[in-house]
Amino acid sequence: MHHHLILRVVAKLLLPFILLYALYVQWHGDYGPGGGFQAGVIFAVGFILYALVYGVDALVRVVPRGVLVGAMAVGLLLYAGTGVVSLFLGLDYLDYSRLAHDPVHGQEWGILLVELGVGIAVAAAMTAIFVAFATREPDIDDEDW
Amino acid sequence: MIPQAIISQLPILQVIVPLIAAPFCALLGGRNRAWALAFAVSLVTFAISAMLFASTLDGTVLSYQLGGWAPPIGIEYRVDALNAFVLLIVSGVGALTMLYARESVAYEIDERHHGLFYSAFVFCMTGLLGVTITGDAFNVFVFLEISSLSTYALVASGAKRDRRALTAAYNYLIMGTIGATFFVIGLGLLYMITGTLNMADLAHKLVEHGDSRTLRMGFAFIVVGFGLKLAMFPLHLWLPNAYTHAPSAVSAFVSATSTKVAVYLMLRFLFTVFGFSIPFEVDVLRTIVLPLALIGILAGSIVAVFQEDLKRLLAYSSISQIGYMLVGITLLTPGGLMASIIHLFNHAVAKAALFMVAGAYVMQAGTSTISDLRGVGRDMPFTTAAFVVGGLSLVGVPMTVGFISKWYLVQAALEQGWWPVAGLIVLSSLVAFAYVWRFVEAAYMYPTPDGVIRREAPLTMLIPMWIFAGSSIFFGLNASLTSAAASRAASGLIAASSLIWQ
Amino acid sequence: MPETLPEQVPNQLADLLIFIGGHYNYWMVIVLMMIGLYITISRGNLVKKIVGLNIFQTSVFMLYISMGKVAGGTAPIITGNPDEVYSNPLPHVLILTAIVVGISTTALALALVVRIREAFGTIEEDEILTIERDLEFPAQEASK
Amino acid sequence: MGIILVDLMLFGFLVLTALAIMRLTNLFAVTMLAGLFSLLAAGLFVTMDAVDVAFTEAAVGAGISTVLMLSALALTARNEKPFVIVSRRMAVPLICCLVTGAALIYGTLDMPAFGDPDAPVHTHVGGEYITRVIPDTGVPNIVTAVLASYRGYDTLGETTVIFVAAIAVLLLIGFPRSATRRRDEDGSE
Amino acid sequence: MTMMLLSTNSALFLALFLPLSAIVLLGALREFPRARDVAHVGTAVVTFSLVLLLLVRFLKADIPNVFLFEVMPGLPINFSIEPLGMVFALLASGLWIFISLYAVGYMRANGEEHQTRFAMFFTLAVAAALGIAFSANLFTLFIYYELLTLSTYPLVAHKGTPEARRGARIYLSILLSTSIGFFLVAIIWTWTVAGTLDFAAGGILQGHLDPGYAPLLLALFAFGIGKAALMPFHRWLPSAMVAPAPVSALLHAVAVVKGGVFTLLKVSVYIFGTGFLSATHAAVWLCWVAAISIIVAAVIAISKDDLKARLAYSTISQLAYVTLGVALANQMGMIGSTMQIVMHAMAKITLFMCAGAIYVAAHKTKVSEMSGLGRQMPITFIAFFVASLSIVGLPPMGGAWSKWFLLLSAADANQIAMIAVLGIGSLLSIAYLMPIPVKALFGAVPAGQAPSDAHEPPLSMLLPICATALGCVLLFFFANEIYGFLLHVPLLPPEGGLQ
Repeated sequence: MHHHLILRVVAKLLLPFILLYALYVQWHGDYGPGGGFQAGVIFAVGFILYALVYGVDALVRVVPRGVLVGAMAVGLLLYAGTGVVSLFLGLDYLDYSRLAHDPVHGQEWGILLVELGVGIAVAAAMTAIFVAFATREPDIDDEDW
Repeated sequence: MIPQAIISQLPILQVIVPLIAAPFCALLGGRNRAWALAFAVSLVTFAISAMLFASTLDGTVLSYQLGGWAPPIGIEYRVDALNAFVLLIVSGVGALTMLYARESVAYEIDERHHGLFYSAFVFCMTGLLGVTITGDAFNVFVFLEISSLSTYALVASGAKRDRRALTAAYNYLIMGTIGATFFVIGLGLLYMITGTLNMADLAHKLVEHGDSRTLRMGFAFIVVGFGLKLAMFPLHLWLPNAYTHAPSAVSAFVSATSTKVAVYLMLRFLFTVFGFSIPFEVDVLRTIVLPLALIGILAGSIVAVFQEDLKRLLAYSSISQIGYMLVGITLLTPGGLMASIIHLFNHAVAKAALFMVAGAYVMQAGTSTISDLRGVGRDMPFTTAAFVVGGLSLVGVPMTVGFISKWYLVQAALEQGWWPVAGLIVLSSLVAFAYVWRFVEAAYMYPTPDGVIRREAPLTMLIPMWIFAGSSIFFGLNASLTSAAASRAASGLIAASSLIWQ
Repeated sequence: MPETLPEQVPNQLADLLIFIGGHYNYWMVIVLMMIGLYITISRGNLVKKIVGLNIFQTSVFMLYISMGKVAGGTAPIITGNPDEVYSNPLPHVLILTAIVVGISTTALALALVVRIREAFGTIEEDEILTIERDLEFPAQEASK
Repeated sequence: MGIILVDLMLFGFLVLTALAIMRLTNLFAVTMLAGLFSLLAAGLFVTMDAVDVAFTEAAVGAGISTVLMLSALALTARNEKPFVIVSRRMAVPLICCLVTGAALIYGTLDMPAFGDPDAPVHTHVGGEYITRVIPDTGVPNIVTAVLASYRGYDTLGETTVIFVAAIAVLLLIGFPRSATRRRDEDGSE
Repeated sequence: MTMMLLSTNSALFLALFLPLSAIVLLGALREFPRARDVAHVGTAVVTFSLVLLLLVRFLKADIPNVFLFEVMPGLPINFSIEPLGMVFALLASGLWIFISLYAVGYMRANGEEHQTRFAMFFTLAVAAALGIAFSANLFTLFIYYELLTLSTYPLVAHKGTPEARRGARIYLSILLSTSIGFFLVAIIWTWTVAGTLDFAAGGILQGHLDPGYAPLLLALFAFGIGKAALMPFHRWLPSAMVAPAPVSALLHAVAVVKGGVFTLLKVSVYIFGTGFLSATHAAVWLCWVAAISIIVAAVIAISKDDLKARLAYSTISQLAYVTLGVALANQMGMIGSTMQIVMHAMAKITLFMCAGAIYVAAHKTKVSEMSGLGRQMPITFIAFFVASLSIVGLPPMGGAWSKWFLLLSAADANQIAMIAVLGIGSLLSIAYLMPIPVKALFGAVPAGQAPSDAHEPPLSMLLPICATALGCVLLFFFANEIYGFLLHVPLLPPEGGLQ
């Protein structure tokens, strides 16, 4: 993988923009197309691009498997936990009305939080799935290819 | 004793407790930690469903609005006698198989996989509970997929023992996904003509809508979709391999719960959602589902007689037992429905016990092939005795819960004057006896092969299997609780539909 | 009313055209669905089956999205213009969920295929079946 | 009319792509065409105002799904075995599909027309979301609001599904193959 | 005397559950064969005395009622006593004493394995028979009926050889398939039609069942109660001949076939009602089926050389007498049938114990090999002779009376053909039974066969044989008491209709 110089440079240049775009999609989901899921996928694509260019091992060094599983769990629990917070606020599950001083703002906050949860979970899960495939050694003869 | 605030939140806690615990199982890893958490959570879940069951037994219907949005805008959880009963079955089987899983999984799964395995296990339970409790048709799909995806993974993790688990899981995945997609198509058609996804609202709107070709096809697709999930003959092809090659604890759990939940969904949609407002529904049930169910009953039993592998034998028997439930449904009488619901319980309890026994053999004798298990009754007396009890319940011998359900079923068929159906049910019981007895005879009446040493299963496996076997007997002797629950559920279903039944 | 009779034929034709115009896109979707389903159940290659399943599911998504469309509507993002007609957002939400479920299924299926390839050395259904049959009846294998 | 033409063209391409996928045996090409299929579908979604869905379909179908497919192909095989025409293998699936398709077309006959603003879909729950989303939540993207709030529980389920998928994939292929096997391979080299 | 303090209900409860709890005791005494055997016989004695106590109370019109619990709404597990059940219970528990004593001797003399398992299931089988006797409704009876089937399976398959397994498999499959396939359907049908399954005087079906369906329902019962061994569902009985002799005695005399015909009797008296049966002529066809069974089974018996097989077919033939009595559907028929159950039980248990004794002492199973054997073991063969006479129906043996009442019944019912059948049946029974003891006692040892050194069996086997042989004679003299007792069987509904 060391001979694709242009690829490496371009990738390095693109990577921040991809991640930035992912963040934009994440936070702008309230106003335009996009949201946690799309952002998560784009974020994962960023990682995958990194892995394709620099090798999976490099990616695993940056985000080890344990971290990925942890991040997945954090994302999911952020979502589920928001609901639990509503329970403790005396409301039904996932009712965001009391997350802020008035119900409408509470909804906005709630949506933001759960979208963030989705984003983290999806980005981590997609990356984890990709890593699982990519680190599996091919058990395939060259003639097959 | 328990604050009212918690009581009113029970429906959501039922699902959310295992859902939140499952990721922690994945993080904990290591054998005992993940197991301990999973077991603890399953006990809590069982306690919750017991409370739900107790509070709905008198006919109360609990409604819970997720996100505080009133249905049909938001998603609703709706618990009545029927699904509280199913919840109780799912969580009860879940808790006991979790106890059983400790030794069995330690034997059948690599230790480094345990965290993920138990996580998937708890997710599977979460999905089934979520499907059962929800009152929103699309939410059914989402949670169905949670349970299905985790089931595929669980089945595939039997590959350590036999690589055929992989292909079994793959085929299950393909058929299961097609089934789920059919359901989505059917639901789409319903949505198109009603504009709602809430089951109660759907029922209401469908009555307003009247008959149409779109509705008919929506019905057909949903039935086929659930038919795939519940392994209705001839859509059962995924089942035998999946149950045979899955790890034992998974076989026990999945066989006892997932097809039952699919049967529940079938009931829910047939009665609550469609409610027999169009004659097409009755026609389909009577002319297509009933014959298929009858063929399934007989074919499943007969094929089971010729199986060499105990787990595969049990799997084919499941296909046949599912047929009984379907027959009970197609009778469209309170008696028939009651028979179906009791049989659902009976089969869950008996099959869980039987698959647990098979798993104990796999662990202690290293095989589930019948001919290799000769004389096992003397080496593992308690395990094998549990098999005898579960097997007799499957046959429907008196003093087992299987007898109760067959009694109601035959009675319901006779009330309708369906003599041939009653005859077939009885006949297939006899075939069931043949396959059960084939193993019992091998276990007791043949000498142990030379050089085979088998020890009795450990206590953590014996206890759950005997709780199931014991409840097979207990509820066979005293059917008042199950009868009451089933009759309450059946009358609820009939009342919700526009079936006119004298 | 005999006067109206001659006009009925063009009326029927117009109705038919309107009907076709209002339904053709369901039919196209159905054609796509069936191609997907056919690939899934007829092909023996395990990867191809998954692709077929994807096509099948994607076509179902189109069915849902078709329902949500309102003639002359725009994307369901509030613009502030009170006269704006929006397409129905609910099918979009459902399909977003369904897409995620779809990719999850695909990922799992592919992982299974990878394992199957490692365990059986092939991803063709008929070859796997042969191997499994030999496992089931070892005697026949010996006699071969 | 113009929109119908675009629609028809997209559908035409979609059908062609699907048929090509059916015919081709090179799995690499199949994967690429599957990506193309998703892109076309995304285009179709845009014409039907489903921008969020289109975005997702493009990202997932053409992006992640293709990457995963390619990674899987790297571990399995590049070509499909040529399709052998066996009547048994042909007939049953074909009949199944024809029956299913016919049933669906039968079902469409009573459907509300495409784009009909008076269809029940628009008059019942769907329409209600549009009117109350701003007062309820203040979020202009109705899809986001429905997704994360009104039907937020479905989305929790969706997140769980993807979590389960990741868990499942890790369970299946997340760990290196057994050490013994690797040792065998090392020994043979 | 402490027993007198028991309330009647407790006595009934104990009679039902003492044997069941004794099973646990027997299992616990696995390592102590002597104590186990004592416990086995002891249980039999205690149970019999409990039943006797119940008889005494019953004669004082003290009728117990034990209600356990309700399995399904309207279907309780419920026990009571009525004259027929009393007779059967006395029979089963009384003969159990002899057979348990005999079994101990037989199992030891033969060095059989798994003696504890044997004793446990043996006790279970008798407990089930008592349950059948005391059931207060058809549902309870059915449960015990199935329990009896299942509990005797390990006994039949006791030897564990391939042929024992095969025989036991046939035994089990026929009994279960008839009971589930027909009997259960008949019960559910009855329940659906009548709304109750309680045994009631005069029957419960009258007025509920369309008389046109009565023959069909009766057929379901008659063939469903496979233990009654009505042709063509008799195959299980010869198949069960692989079992050890005490088990055969249990099957033929104490519990199984007797349980079958007793059930049939009870169904005809308390479910259909004798009046309903005779008025609708629903049972006429059954007379002919029974007649065919009597003749055909007897003819087959003549052709069998294996002693136990011959006895088995003899049982089929003799029990068809009971069915015939049921089918004649009058009071004499009922009385004759019940007596036939008692008389046949006493005689058949003797015959089987003799067969077992011959096997233990001389290892002979073929009739043709027994010529002259009577000189080595005279007591056994004299007992055999006495019992044979009773089966044939010659005075001064008990069997004479049952045949007599059945003849009266056939005459009552104007079934002249049946009188002929009864006569032919008896003649045939002379042909298949009498040659055995006669040749053994007076015949020559066949040429080419080494004179055997056989001698009488051990005392624990010989004593029961003598006792039951004596019983055959005694029954002749006490028949009047039984007759008087059986007149109490209520055939008509009580005044004021059904309760």
